[in-house]
Amino acid sequence: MVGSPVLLIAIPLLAAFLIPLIGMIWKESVRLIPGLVLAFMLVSSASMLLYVTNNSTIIETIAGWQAPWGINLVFSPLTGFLATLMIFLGFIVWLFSYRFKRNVDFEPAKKYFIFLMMLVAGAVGIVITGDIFNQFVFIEITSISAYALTAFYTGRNSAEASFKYLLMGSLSSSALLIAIAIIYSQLGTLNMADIADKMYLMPTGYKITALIFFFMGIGIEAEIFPLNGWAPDAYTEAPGPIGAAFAGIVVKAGVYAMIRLVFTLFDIPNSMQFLVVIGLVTLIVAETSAIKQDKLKRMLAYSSIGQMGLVFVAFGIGTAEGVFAALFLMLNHAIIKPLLFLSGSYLVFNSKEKKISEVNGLGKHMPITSLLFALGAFAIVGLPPFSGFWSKLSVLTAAANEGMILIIALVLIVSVVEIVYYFRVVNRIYFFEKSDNVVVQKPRINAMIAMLILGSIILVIGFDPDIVSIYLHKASHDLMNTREYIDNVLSIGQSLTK
Amino acid sequence: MEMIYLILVLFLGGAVLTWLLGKISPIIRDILFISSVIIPTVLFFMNVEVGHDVSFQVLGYKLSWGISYLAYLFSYIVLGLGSLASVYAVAAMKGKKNLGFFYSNFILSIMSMMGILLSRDLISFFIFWEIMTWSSYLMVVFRGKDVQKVGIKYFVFSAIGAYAMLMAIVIVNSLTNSLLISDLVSSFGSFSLSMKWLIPLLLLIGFAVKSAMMPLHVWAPGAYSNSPMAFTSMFSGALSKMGVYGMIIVMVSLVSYIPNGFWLKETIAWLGGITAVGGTLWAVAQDDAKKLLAYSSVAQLGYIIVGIGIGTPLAMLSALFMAVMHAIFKGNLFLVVGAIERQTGTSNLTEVSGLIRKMPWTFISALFSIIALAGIPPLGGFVGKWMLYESLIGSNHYLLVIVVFFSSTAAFLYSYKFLFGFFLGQEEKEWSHIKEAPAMMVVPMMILAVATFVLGTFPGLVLNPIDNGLQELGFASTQGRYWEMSALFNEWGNQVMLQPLVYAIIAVFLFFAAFLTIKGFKHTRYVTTKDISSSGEVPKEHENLTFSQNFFQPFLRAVEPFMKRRIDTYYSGIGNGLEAIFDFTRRIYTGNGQTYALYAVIFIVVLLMFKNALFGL
Amino acid sequence: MNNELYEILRYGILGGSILLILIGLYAALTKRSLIKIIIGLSIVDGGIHLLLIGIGYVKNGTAPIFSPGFENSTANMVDPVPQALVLTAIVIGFAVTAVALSLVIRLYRHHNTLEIDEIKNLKW
Amino acid sequence: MTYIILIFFLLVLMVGAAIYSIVQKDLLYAVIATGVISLILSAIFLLLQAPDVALTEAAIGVALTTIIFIITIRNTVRHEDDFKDRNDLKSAIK
Amino acid sequence: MKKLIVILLLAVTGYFMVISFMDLGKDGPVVKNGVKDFYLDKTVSELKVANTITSIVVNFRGFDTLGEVTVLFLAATALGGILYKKRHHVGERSVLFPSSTIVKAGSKLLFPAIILLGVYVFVHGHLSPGGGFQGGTIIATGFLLMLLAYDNFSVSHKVLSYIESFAGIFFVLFGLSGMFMGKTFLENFMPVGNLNDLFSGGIIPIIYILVGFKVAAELTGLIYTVLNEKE
Repeated sequence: MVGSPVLLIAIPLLAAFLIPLIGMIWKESVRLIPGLVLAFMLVSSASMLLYVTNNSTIIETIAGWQAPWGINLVFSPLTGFLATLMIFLGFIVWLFSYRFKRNVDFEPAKKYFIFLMMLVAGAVGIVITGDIFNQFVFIEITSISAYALTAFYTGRNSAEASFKYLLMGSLSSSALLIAIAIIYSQLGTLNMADIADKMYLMPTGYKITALIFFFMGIGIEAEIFPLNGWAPDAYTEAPGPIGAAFAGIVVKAGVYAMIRLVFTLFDIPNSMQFLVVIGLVTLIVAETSAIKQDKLKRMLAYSSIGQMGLVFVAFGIGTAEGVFAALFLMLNHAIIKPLLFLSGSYLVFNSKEKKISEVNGLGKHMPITSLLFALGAFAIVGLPPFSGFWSKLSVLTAAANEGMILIIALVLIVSVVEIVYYFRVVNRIYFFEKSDNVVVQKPRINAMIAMLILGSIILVIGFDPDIVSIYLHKASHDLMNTREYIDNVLSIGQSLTK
Repeated sequence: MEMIYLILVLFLGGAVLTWLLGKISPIIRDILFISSVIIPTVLFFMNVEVGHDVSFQVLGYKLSWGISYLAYLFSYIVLGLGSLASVYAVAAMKGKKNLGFFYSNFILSIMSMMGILLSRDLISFFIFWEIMTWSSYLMVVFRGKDVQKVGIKYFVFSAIGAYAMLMAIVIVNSLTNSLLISDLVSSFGSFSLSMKWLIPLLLLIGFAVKSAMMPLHVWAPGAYSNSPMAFTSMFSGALSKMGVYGMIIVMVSLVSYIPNGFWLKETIAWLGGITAVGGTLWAVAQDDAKKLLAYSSVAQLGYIIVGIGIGTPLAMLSALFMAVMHAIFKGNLFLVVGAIERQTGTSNLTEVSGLIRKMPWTFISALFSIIALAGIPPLGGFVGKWMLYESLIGSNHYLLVIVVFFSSTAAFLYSYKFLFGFFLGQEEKEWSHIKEAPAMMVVPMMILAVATFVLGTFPGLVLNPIDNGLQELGFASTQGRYWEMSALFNEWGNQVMLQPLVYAIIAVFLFFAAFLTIKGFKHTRYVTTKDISSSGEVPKEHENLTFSQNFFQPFLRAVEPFMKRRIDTYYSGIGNGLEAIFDFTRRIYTGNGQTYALYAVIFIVVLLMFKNALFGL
Repeated sequence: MNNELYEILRYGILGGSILLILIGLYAALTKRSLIKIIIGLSIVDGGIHLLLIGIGYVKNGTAPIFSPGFENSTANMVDPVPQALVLTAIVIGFAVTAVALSLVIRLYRHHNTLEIDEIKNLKW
Repeated sequence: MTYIILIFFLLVLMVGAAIYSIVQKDLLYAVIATGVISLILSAIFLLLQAPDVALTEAAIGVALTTIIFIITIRNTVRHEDDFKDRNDLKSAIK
Repeated sequence: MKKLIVILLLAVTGYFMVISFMDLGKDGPVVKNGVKDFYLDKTVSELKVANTITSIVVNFRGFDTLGEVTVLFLAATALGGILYKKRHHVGERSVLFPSSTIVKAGSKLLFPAIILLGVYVFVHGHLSPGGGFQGGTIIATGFLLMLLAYDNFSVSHKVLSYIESFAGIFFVLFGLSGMFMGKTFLENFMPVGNLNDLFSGGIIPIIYILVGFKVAAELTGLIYTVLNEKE
């Protein structure tokens, strides 16, 4: 064994409890320790990912009880891939936000970094846990961190955004609890593999009711259409790096939870069509809402929601190819959207309203940041030779192979809308005159490094997509083979007899 | 390393280095720029041979690069015009800001066009197509003028076209499980009827946008006139030919195999005809030389599309010949306008006049290009047009002949206006300090001017490669060369030259030129526009009395009813309407947290009802 | 307790929990005061906790605690798992409520009102 | 039998308290009614053989949640319909 | 209007919920021997813990509990962050309402008893109803009572934070030490003793006591933060 998945959760928790203590003695530690923890997690998770890609899935039991009885952590190619991605982004966001704003007091800074770390840990927990109630607990950890981070600035609107998020989050946790109650009352178990194993025993009515409540509960985290009203507000009002973390980490965890339900837990074929429909509606509504935005981060938020819609469409195709495409899309979105948020947050750094019109002409004054923003915009609308193109191509190929021509057409039409609003911003950055009252903020060196890392990944994947495709193929294989997942988890203990 | 890789890498590396190292000093930048265009060009013509393909895999898609005869023909246009325009650009753009960015984009667009020509599969074709689109987009917005309108319009239309192509590509992939163009062509016959229509149509939309076919041409005038002229010559000359290139492949290799596909061909031909007429009329109405040339490009591309649409070997021959010629003379004309704009600061025909004595070399190259454009022998434009008429009549498209003939006659109007407006007429005082453009600009223009003459005189130089390309596409040659079928070569010329005709015309031409020059020197009295005193009204200082003012007013009044309905306004109507709708949809997000919660409850109720409907309780 | 009585009891508990959930939702969806909305959400939470406990209940059940001498009498014990889940859920619910109320205090500080219809600076 | 009647009585009481708490305009009373709901819930949990949960619900639901609500009300407004005026809880309780 | 729509929607929801939930758990789960029987069995036979809920909360589903105390910790931290103001009036706490002498005296009398009850509850968590959460909340209510009764009663934030952090750290460390002893995270590595002894159940009572401390400290701190919020 190369590492232990439980450390991915335990170490950040330990650090979270430790930081207030050490912070009393050495103030800088509150900023440094989360970074060290995230770096440790990154190394550990990456090495485990390499291991599971070539060998078998790592399954870790907790408290010594085997699969259906105790909680277990599953580090498979799929979960490992997503966990590594999230931790990587967490690290990038940490690197970026290290001393992001200089005049922040000690207490808020401490809290910011604790919450950031717990956000990552919670999201990783959502992904690698093998137990639905445990997943619920991790969703709550992530959500509370997210509420707190959204309300981080003491401005007028951040509390409002956070409150909306919390309102929806409470509904989400209620729905999840109801769903868990139904599942438990019928199957007497909470382990995902065990549930999947016995799902055929459950009466159809209960099964679908439970799925519907799950959809609502997790849909709020995954930002599907009627449930995503909180998202633009939270993205807009949270500090810039946190918008990146939401787009790259929190949503991805929600999407994972959703697909785990649809692909593994429940054996309802119609849920695939549901994913396609809901994904398309999300995509269309969000992208069309984005076009008239006058705030930069809000526009990015809508775009992010739209991309999640596309991810759901890709998952809804239901073939291994579709899953591959969806995961590729998630990967690319998790790299590109944070880059946009991070560079965007420097573009509107000193502005109060964060309006798009305030980025006019900044291309000359902050060349690298602007260039990275433009790179992100080019990549996210799917222009070759950047990474976004390959994922869009795989989605379309997968859809075409299933004969979903109408869906391809819709997705492409929406892409044109996307092009319009992204290019309007890029044009503003480069070809407009800067207004005099905009104060330019040079990025700090660590922020620059963080953005450059993301930018170079876009280029590398763009020129050679095959360096990630092996992980994606393994992961999609992992998601498609429900039986293998069940056997992997349950084989270490004996399955409960029926 | 494979030569093809090396060429593309050299282009790409050149683009990056020009940008990065260009910040050090302008000289390094200029040298890097020119050498990274010229060196791969030389390497290409020395080393790349037709029929040698390389292939590799990306993400499970098999990609293949190599060059065909047809593509080789187009690579003459791209690399030839590219090299000349790059030399021109160094002189023309001197002293402008952000030149590193401009140059690297220039190289990128040349690279992408070469990539398109080198692609033997649809994915890499699309990739290079998109790179071409965004690099040319960056050129359109380079001067920062009207970027939100013109630039976005260009990109949106390009994206619509590109996405139509992409859709066709993924459908092809799902049907044939391969992306090689050769596989598409070979298995096209086995597709279902709907797919046989859908795939060529989608591909044609993509190509039609780039080749500015009506009704997808609306981006072209703005985009052509907004980018720096050194690039516009590439844009109009070479970049739009990529659409033509794709269109030829689709029309010949795919559309021919559609049952009842001739309807599509007819439609395309007629759309081409309408494009030609519309472009010409609009060009006549323009006062800005850039806009005039832009509309003229649209019109000329219309002729080419007519030829492609007719689809007989002779028509194809004429279309390809016109494509080459158009690249040369239109590329040159844009360079001329660039030179004039650089020297005088304006490109408006009503403001500048009488430059013939100030910029004689520019005038001569403009004259050659205009003559070629108007289709007067012995310059190149004539051969293409002749063959077009011949093929139209040969395939019984008499109505289309009339349309094309009308438009090419009307083309005289704007040709004349262009030449007259800039070079002839009175010399204004304010232009008295104007000097000839620097040699680095004049030489490329003169080379192109000579090229129009050479190709007009020796059309075989181009017709032979064209013939190779056509044979490769499947027009199996039975009796030697196709172009020998043309009366032009049967009756009056041998196989390479149009000797007697040509010599006669050259003699007449030279004689008249000499005569006019000598006569002109003797009797000319130089006056300015303000130097008139008819009916006792002395014109005011700022009154614009240039001849080019309201040049063809009677004619325009006659055709006004046709020109009133601009397609552009429909498109902007659609755009504005959509934005209004989108503005409405975002009101779903009311901002009230409670409403969002209500949505969640509605969501669950709807799903529960669905569940009841689908599965029972 | 015989079977009919047990049925009635179960229906009562489930019905009560559903009523509680609906009442809470009604408050959360219609009341304009932020505090009322949060009250509604905590009532919903209570209903769900009752639902979970109700699911775990068995006829004539005893608490899942072994007293000395009765170590082997697991037959009639109520299901301990939902109880453990509810234990967790209560604490989490409290945590969320506390965060929500602190947000209410902050909103009041900025907006000087608790009306949810007026707190929509962020929209569209 | 008494057991069931007791539970039903508590359930009815609980639903009544819930309705009261959402109808009542005075937020203080509404909050206290919420506390009452928790108290009754805790009793029902006890009757349903869940002593641990009952204990937790009693401590958290009745005491802590209620007090946090009351503090919030004191910091904001007391009446549901008057959104603007800051009331004075001290004088109300006296 | 809005109310009508909501009532209609809720009526539909209620209808569906009634028809879907009414038979929930009617005949028990479709799967007869779920995890519950295993838990009931192993609690006595292997863990030697009398209270099954304790064994589930601390051992079988101990990871949930770790997450749960984290949620509380985060909520307490978040509260401080959300209500954070630059200038703090330390030691100046607003009075909820002035309390009479009877209340003050009664509180003083009750306080030790409540604390004692709380400690009892979480120390005997593995034997009788109750445990860390319950005991912790009871202790917090005791502090709450004192805070309400006495204007000048104050709790040191530092001490609370020490307790909180150390309890959390030891919780995780206990879990990890299971791993270092060649077992799994949070697995029992101590002798289990006899059923119904105070010292039984291996690490379960220890962890539950830690949870008790942590919950008590967090809840007290949380209340204290909110109480300190000046109008």
